[in-house]
Amino acid sequence: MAVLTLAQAITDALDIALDNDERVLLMGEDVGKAGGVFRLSNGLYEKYGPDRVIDAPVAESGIIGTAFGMAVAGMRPVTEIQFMGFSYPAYDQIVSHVGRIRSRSRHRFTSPMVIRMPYGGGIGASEHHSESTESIYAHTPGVKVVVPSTPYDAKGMLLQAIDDPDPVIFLEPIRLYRSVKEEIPVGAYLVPLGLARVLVPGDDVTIITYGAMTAEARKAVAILKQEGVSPELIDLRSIVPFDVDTVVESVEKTGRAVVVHEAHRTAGFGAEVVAQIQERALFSLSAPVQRVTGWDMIVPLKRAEHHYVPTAERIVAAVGKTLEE
Amino acid sequence: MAVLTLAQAITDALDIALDNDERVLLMGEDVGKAGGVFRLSNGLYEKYGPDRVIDAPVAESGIIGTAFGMAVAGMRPVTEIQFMGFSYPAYDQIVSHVGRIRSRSRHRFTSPMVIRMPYGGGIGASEHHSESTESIYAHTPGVKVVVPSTPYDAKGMLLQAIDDPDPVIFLEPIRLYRSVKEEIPVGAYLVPLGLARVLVPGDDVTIITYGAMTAEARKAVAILKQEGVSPELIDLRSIVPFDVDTVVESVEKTGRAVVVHEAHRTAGFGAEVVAQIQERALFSLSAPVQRVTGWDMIVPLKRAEHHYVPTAERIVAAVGKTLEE
Amino acid sequence: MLQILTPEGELVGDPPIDVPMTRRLYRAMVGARLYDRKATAIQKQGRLATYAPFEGQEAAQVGSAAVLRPDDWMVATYRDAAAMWMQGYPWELLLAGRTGHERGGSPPDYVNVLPPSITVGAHMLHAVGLAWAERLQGNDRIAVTYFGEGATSEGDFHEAMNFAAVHRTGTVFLCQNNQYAISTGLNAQMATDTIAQKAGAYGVPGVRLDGNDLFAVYWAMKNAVDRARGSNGPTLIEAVTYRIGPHTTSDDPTRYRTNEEVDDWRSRDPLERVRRYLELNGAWDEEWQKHIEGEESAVVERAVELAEGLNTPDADELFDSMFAEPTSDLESQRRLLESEGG
Amino acid sequence: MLQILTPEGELVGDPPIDVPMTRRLYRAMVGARLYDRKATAIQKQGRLATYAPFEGQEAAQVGSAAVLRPDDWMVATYRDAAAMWMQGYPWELLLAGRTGHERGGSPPDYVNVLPPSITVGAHMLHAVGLAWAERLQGNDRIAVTYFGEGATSEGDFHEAMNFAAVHRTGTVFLCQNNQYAISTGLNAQMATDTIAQKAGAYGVPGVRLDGNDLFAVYWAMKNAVDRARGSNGPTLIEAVTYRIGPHTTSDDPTRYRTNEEVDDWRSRDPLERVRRYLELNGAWDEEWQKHIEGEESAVVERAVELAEGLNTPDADELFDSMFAEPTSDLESQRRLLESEGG
Ligand SMILES: Cc1ncc(C[n+]2csc(CCOP(=O)(O)OP(=O)(O)O)c2C)c(N)n1
Ligand SMILES: Cc1ncc(C[n+]2csc(CCOP(=O)(O)OP(=O)(O)O)c2C)c(N)n1
Ligand SMILES: [Mg+2]
Ligand SMILES: [Mg+2]
Repeated sequence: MAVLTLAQAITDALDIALDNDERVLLMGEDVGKAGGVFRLSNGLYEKYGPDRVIDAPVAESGIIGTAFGMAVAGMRPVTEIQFMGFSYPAYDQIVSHVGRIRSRSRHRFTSPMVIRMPYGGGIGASEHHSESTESIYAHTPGVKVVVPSTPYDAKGMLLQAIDDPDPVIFLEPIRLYRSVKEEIPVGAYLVPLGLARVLVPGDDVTIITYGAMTAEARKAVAILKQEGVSPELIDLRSIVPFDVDTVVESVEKTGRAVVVHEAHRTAGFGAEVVAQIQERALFSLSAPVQRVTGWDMIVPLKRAEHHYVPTAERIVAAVGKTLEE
Repeated sequence: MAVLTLAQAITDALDIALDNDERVLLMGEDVGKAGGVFRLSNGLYEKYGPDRVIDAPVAESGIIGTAFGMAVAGMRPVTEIQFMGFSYPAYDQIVSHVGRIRSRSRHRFTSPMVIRMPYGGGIGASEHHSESTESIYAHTPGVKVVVPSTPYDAKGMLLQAIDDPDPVIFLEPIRLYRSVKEEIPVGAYLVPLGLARVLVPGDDVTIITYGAMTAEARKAVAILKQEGVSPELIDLRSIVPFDVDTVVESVEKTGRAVVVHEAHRTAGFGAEVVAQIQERALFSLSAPVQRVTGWDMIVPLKRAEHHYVPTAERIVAAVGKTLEE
Repeated sequence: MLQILTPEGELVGDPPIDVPMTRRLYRAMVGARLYDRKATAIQKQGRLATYAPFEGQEAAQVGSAAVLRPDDWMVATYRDAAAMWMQGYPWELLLAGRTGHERGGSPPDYVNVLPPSITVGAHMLHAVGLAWAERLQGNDRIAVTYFGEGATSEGDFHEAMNFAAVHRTGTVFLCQNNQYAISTGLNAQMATDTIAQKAGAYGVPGVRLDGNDLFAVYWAMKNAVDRARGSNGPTLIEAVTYRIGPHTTSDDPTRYRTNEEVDDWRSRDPLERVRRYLELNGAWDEEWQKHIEGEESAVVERAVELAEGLNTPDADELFDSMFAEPTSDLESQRRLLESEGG
Repeated sequence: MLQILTPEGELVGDPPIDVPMTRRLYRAMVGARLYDRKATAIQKQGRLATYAPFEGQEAAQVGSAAVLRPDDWMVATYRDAAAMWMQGYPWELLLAGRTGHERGGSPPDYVNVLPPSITVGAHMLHAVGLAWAERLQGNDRIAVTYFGEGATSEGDFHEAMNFAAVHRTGTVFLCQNNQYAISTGLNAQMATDTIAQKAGAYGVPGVRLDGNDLFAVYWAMKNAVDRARGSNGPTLIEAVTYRIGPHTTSDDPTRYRTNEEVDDWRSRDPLERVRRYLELNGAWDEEWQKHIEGEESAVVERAVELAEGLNTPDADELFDSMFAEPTSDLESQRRLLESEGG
């Protein structure tokens, strides 16, 4: 066991994957010599060489399109998009090719590849550096979309994503890279994709979130407990596939739910969660499910970002609304 | 008054806009000499010349990015993306620039432009030609997203979109281009964006849809009426902004709702509609809101498309479920 | 512009292949044309969705594909059926796709040809990745990508050329400059005189040649493939040709080009010049022509039968095709479809 | 590679501007460097978010922007503060953006400079549209876009060059080849020796010059701007230069380049060579240097004050900034935020 941050856990997973499987390679802008803008591939270029840790030209479509070809020909590329906000030039490759080839070729060709993207706000970054648009990827057939929130999950899920026979978009909460630490096993282990996890068990209300917002939700849980409320906190970990069973089971118990994400509100993944809760558990609901989200606006820059990114206070207020009824 | 198809109504609107406002121009692949792959700009190249009806190179990012610059400098470009499935190479321009410039420059620069996209399936088209991914645009701050379903609305909404001080994504249901006809006024008139319309009033269940699916929904309404059910049918016409008031008013009356779209299910706009219904009218609901949607799969080609695109039968079945409770 | 065989069937350079091989490729071009015309005909009868004919481009496709090794990769477009067929993609699967059947996207296991790309541009990057991966795995398989001159306007062309150049991938970029992208002519597409010169922006060799000349195509492709297989990096080939038919069966080319122009190009027909050459060399007669047309026609007819005979996919095939194992999301959607009687 | 003024301050060609004008531009470069160092310094104190310094690139930016008419359009990047300032974008707004304030994106009405582009590549297309629209409106305003050599790898560079070439828009593409895209050097970015040669892929003139030479930059830019204003189409300029500092204040350049390399480029400093030239011409002395440094410093100090003094935007400013009129969606979200006590 070793105590690692979420960032270190990812580095560890990359290292293990490169070591264990010759088909694995990393490609992205500045992932090589510089070790990635977040230093997540630190040391790997030196260890595995420029054929396996590839500093790509500044061309996201090029990175994903080329990696796609590599995956079809038998490699297991792990690509890094520097920030989620720079994934859009590659969007066409993801929608039109990465997510499609298995279906359009009826399993004859496949593209097992991982697309890593640091995502999310709350750190006062520059424009385009705080995006959380996972729902556009959730709406893209043929790709899985996962978001770890702990070092343990980050490592195990990344190794699982690399092993997955299908493409996986692997979102990394920037805000948690170095703010969470835990003891995790040395060496390879897998965490299955597609299963939510109950982080905090409780009885009165279900708080459903994922990624960086687990941190705010945990704070909200602490406040609520002090107020005598017993919330159950669920970390989805994966939005595609979406583990609706775990969510519904909880809501059937609590009768109340709040979904939290920092993504824009309209057509954000929270809407999907709400829609499925009401499809499966309408008559268990004692109050409307609340969504605590970012707004339909450009993520504000540092000085005004606090108006946008959900806070523990806003979560507590939303829980309050569900308890009013 | 003149009897026009939806396609002709769009041509008429383009002609009027070009005629009335020198700032208006059309740009897209094959919109000039060929008059567009659907012939919607037929005759306009001859009438307004190559400076105002522009055959662009095959480069969607180029079209949107250039038009964006034109809009900032005072023009009113109306761009055509040949099919929605080819809009993705331009996605970055739309998310990162078109929808952002007003906010990031605090109103100093704006990009009033229209992005027309034929969309949707049901006509047995080639791969990528049947896409209905409006929810990714609905999730994009700073752009409006509208979808007419009648010739009258198509003309009035397109003229309104061209007049709008902000960018508008104008989705055109391919399936309805020539299958619907109605008498509409000659000359300019405007239909405001952002207002839903009750197509059929009723009492028992609310069917909410937009675009091409209004046709299937109308068929479902006819079947249901024969069965003695009185459905209310709402055409959203605009998904951003979303006229939740009209929807909620109806659901409060009927207590039951079915949302229909041909887009993929997960994180489709239907989820947003359901989420907002339950936020505003949970206690009016006698049954879970049902979604009748396309699936999380590549839109199948001609021979299997019927398994994907919602049909009147599936809508009727979903209404049946809401009535069971 | 490189030419070896004139429209009159006369040599103005050394033929890169011998007469028996020329006969084989001539026969392939005849077969391809028969396929193309048959597909156009049955589309008119409503038996195919839109079809994109390649008539006039047979030399560019057959002559280039003939250079490949059977296990080389090919990533081509909706208009490249002849090239794909040369590389082992059966006519029936190419047709199946056009009838609206996904099984058309699934060539036999030993055929390293991706299903035809419908999106313009994006697929060129795939050929870069394919060739790169082969080299990383110690194989000398190369990858060729086919595309039109219109596709060079897409950003992905640029990114593909650049990635290939920087990493010296064994990729051949074969552009069929057939003068039009749907209705859009060269002047509205680009401001250069040639496509080949675009290679200079990447430090890649560019070659421009008469794309209706089987020998010129073969010769240039051979050099490019050898370069690629020898790990010497990519080449851009511009095969100057013409699409005799409409863009697709939904297109009306009279809106943007004249009959004279079409006739002029017809006189440069890629099949006819090889026929004349063979005839001049005593390697063609009418009887043989009838014989090969008969045999190739039969192959095409059989392909039509096979394509049309495919079972319509059921819903399960669709749900099962998305991932190695359907996700829980898809499983619940499958159940929902059943419950809706769909 | 075009050069007019050597690093030693000696002329090897005709200076395109006279001594008084050279003094003005020298002073601007001094001001820009003071700004750049100040911004770097206050970023270290946590008063700015990350900052992308441009030290070493002053001649490329100041020399090119100096050619523009005040109403010309400029579309530049996070590293082009000096160019933007030359075109009228106040230091305080450039800084405001870096403090994390959107009002930094809103230059005065008469300044036709878009807020700095953070995305790499996309903005070049905007400069094509801007120039094109001006011509359509009968104006002779042109548009210049600034970008790095890394940005040429993006597909949008290609699409922008092509659109500009086909429609002969009055766009000047000014590439500062500063050798690195973050940590990525030229060899990993492209396989060509120059950026300028990429122009040939579009039928556009390309010029390569010593970007640390104010005169060479001015001269080439003047030709390009004249061409653009005369409706003769776009030009690609490659200004070969070097980023002396880190990519941004979060970068550690020792990971990918040597100190020797940096020192070598320092010896080709763009300011020093103009200073020597002026001195050789009796147009520089220490006193004047102190004087201009004093005045320019004061301007920068005042800009810092103004930027830091801006009120933090309230939530209403955010909701009100998205559309001309907030949509019903945004209005209900505004109410929701209030109800959540946010
Ligand atoms: C990304 C994308 N944009 C637009 C289209 C629509 N489209 C299909 S073919 C075509 C023209 C392509 O021309 P070219 O590359 O010259 O190939 P050709 O059809 O002449 O063989 C266009 C614009 C598409 N399929 N994909
Ligand atoms: C589309 C996009 N991809 C990636 C990034 C991250 N990024 C910021 S600057 C940069 C390097 C750009 O290099 P260059 O164009 O040479 O400009 P320079 O920074 O050297 O001035 C990268 C990759 C970005 N901002 N936008
Ligand atoms: Mg073509
Ligand atoms: Mg650079």
